[in-house]
Amino acid sequence: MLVIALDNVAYSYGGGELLAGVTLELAPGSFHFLTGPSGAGKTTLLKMCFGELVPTSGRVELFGQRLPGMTRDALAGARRRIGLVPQDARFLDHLTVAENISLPLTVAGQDMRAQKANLDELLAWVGLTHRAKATPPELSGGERQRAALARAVILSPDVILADEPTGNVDWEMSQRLLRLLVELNRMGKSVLVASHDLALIRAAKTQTQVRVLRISNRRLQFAGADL
Amino acid sequence: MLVIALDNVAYSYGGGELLAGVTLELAPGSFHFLTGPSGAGKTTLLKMCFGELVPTSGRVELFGQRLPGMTRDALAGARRRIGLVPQDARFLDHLTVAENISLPLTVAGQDMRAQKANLDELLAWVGLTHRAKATPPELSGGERQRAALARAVILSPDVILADEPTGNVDWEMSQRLLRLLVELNRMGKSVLVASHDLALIRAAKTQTQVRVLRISNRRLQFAGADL
Amino acid sequence: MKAFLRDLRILWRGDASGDRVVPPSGYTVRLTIFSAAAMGFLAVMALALALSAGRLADDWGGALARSATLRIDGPLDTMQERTEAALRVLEQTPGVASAQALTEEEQRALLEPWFGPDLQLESLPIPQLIEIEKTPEGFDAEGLRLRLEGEVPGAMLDDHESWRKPFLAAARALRWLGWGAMVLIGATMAAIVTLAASVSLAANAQVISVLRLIGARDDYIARAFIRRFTFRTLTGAAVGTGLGLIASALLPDAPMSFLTGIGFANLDWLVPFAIPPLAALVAFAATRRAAFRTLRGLS
Amino acid sequence: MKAFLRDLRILWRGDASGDRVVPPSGYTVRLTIFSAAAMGFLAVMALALALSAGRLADDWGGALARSATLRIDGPLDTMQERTEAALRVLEQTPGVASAQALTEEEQRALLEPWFGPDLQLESLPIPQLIEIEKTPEGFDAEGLRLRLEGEVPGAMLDDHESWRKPFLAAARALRWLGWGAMVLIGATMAAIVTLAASVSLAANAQVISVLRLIGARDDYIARAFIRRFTFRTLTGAAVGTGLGLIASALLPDAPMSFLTGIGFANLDWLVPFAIPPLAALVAFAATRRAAFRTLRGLS
Ligand SMILES: Nc1ncnc2c1ncn2[C@@H]1O[C@H](COP(=O)(O)OP(=O)(O)OP(=O)(O)O)[C@@H](O)[C@H]1O
Ligand SMILES: Nc1ncnc2c1ncn2[C@@H]1O[C@H](COP(=O)(O)OP(=O)(O)OP(=O)(O)O)[C@@H](O)[C@H]1O
Ligand SMILES: [Mg+2]
Ligand SMILES: [Mg+2]
Repeated sequence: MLVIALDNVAYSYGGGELLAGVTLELAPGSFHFLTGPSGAGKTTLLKMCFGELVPTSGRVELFGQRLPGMTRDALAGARRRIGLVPQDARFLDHLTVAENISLPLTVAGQDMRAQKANLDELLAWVGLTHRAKATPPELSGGERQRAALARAVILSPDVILADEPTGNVDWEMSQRLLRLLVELNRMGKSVLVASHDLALIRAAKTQTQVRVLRISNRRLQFAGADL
Repeated sequence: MLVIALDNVAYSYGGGELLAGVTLELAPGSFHFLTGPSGAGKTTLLKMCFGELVPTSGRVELFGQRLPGMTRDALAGARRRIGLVPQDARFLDHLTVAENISLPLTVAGQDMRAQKANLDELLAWVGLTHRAKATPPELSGGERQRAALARAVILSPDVILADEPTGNVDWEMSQRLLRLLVELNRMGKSVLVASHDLALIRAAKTQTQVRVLRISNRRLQFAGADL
Repeated sequence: MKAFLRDLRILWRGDASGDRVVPPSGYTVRLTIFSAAAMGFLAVMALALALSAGRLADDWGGALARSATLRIDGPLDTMQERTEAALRVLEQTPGVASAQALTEEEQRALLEPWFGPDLQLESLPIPQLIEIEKTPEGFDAEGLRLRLEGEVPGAMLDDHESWRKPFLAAARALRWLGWGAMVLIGATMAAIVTLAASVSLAANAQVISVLRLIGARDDYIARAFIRRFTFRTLTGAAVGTGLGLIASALLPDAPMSFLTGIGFANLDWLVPFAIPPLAALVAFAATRRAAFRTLRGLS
Repeated sequence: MKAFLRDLRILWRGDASGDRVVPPSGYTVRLTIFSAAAMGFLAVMALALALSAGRLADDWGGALARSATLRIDGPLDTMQERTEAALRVLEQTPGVASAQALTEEEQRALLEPWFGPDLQLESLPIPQLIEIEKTPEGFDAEGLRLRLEGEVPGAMLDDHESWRKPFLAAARALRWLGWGAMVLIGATMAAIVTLAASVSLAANAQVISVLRLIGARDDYIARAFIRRFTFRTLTGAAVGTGLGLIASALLPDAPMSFLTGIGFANLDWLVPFAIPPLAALVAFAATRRAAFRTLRGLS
């Protein structure tokens, strides 16, 4: 079964059409990159996959449920199975970084102590162990991105949607984050990463089977092997 | 005369020292890149150059004035001569993109109509002409960064401090933004860009004389030719 | 008992995790608590005014309205006879609960301010006064007047209407003022709490979007705000009411027949204790509405 | 004239560019305007209460306190003589402005409720009453009493103290209540405006940081907030005061000697017009403090 499916979707913010005839199927265990120039609509596409934006036409299905027919609670439930790393991640500034990262556990009503080992491992992976007790406003740009990635994956979601997760980190760190995503992908999770970092995409190709999508001229296309 | 000078500066956010013995002199017409791993203190260093953070020890001079001795108004005046592109740029969300970019003119009490041509040219350069009437929340990640850069340079400041200005834009656009900075640098402005994008730095080296600084082990060093 | 206390504590603390996710927003807390306290205080004052005025109006509208006076003039020797005739008439009049001729002592007490204590009533042609108490239904003053005119010469009925009316109007105006102020204060508090909740929700738009991002349900988010504002209002109103009660106990007392003193009498003291729970209820409803409206708006 | 109007308009509009940079923050606007209006309304009500109670207290504390009554008892034949003796004594007493024996008509009018209109006073041993008016300083009641005891047998001085006092106390309590409510309302408004301004400033932390980033001076930022809140409060308070005046004009009137009616009399109508400017002043000061404190805090 598909985890997320977009079928002949179009989107417009009110002016002209931004995206048209977009069809995208995320199967379990797939790994996609999404590229395209700034302003092409990458973030918009990801928001539709998250149920945050409803397409102007076409259909979106999350875990087999049609989006416009879902109740608010069903949507909240579906979102708990999707880990989103937003381009401009926001946190609860009055909680620590560790609390923010484990917030999805809190909201899902899971026992925090049982997940302690999980949290510690994740913090170590994204290199935030020494910042665990800081608050989000005290993080550097790259640290925020890493915290957002950690928060997105802590509930072990079925899909990971990441919007420029390496925009603010150096090359070594971006390789580290990539390895985390590849690891999760190998566990059967579906991954979709929007990025303009061609070097990162090339590196990913050496590690796992990756498909590269590109938005150009309002359409979604598979990028050739030249990437 | 130096526009910004840091002399044997140290900084600590309360825990251990983040930066120590940092000396940096920005002369008019200089072009510096600042690199270093995520969390090294690049943003912190830029904030000291902007007078937003006061060093724990050492001295900072903006346009020949010592920082801790400056009045709030003098600091505000100095800031009008510095164009800062923050890593996570914020805008006035109730104004349009064009109004936000020309906000420094408004606050400095300059006649808007006289600067209209200037604004239009700048909008075209950063590729935001078609988004001029949008509000900042309607911008994509890359568009925000470009708007922030345009806002930083509209007052034609003596120094431009840019914190990861190309973190969210594709390769072509980052080349465009680099050319804008090089152009301004040729006009005699001092430029300091924090970035982890090595390809960008290499491209800059082909266009103008650039010095690359690296924070490593709490110290500021000149990077070797290997970059 | 222990279980009861534990349940109460859970109700009070609610869902601890839900409470933690909403930041302790400093200014709106103070805003809410302070305005609830101020409104609670003013409500006690208005209530004191309304209840005192109500007592006043009751006195004048009630006790006085249920009594009347009959004066019998005439030469000394006919007085006894006329008084008895009048009492007989009154006995037969429907709506008269009792009628009693004033004794000499009583008449003398009435006249003392003018004549001094040594007045010898027997030797004087002063009229005889008869106190009438009405039944709740009252009697037909005009009919009685006509009948007395025919049967008892020199009888004059005074049912207190003329001088009671303006007193009654004044007391009723005061009571209106008091209750009107109460309503206004309640509305003000509801509005301020609504607005404070809205401000808090708007200020926490980021919190809400973060919570939605990680799949929190709307009522999980709303509950955290609602609980907080309800308890803040309860606290504030309780403090304000307490201060108001202290203040009204300190008010100078004027124990008089026609102005029973401003403040609470007897069981009236219990009425203000309804203010904090009522305020909390208002806050609960107001915050609920504000929360769900804001959440829908932010969608 | 034209220049004056233009200047006024500039003051009102202030620096247009400065106003534009602060977002039109919906909820705090409504919060400020609404609470200013509610407080304005309540202030008018409290003022009405305080001023009416003040008039009452003046009446009882003033007119009644400046008069006294002297009653002269005794056999009919000594009355004339004793009255004259009393008047002589009174003439010599410092603090007595005038003293006048009541005429027969006046005495009859006083007694009418008890004796009816046909009373023949001449034939009765009723006491003579003398109305005394005091000078503002008043007289020494004890000294006068002693002297009258010696010189005029049967003379009884009543300086209204005993029955005036509780009335006076009640009126003074009401007045206290009114002014106390006024002060409380003013404080509440100051607090609410301060808090609303603080909330607005806190909610606009991003605006402030953006403005600082581009080199705006603190007073440029502060002015935009101050101007806005001052005018909002002025508007709200004006509306509330207007409604309050309408409401108090509609209050039922009770024109009585001892309860002059709740509401404004004569020039009192002008007093409430001070409420909106005062409220604006309070808002100006409160917002100024809040703005500069917040700006320093955000450094
Ligand atoms: N809420 C909105 N209202 C109107 N227009 C919007 C809105 N959000 C985005 N846009 C516009 O839609 C276009 C696509 O935006 P989107 O954020 O999807 O781009 P993107 O591909 O993610 O770009 P980037 O790489 O710069 O992040 C942009 O031109 C943007 O200005
Ligand atoms: N306000 C603060 N309080 C405490 N620690 C802070 C604060 N701001 C930053 N730090 C810490 O100081 C270190 C340096 O931060 P800085 O933002 O200067 O890094 P950076 O070099 O810009 O990193 P990046 O490339 O990720 O943006 C980080 O570890 C960060 O967590
Ligand atoms: Mg994007
Ligand atoms: Mg940084």
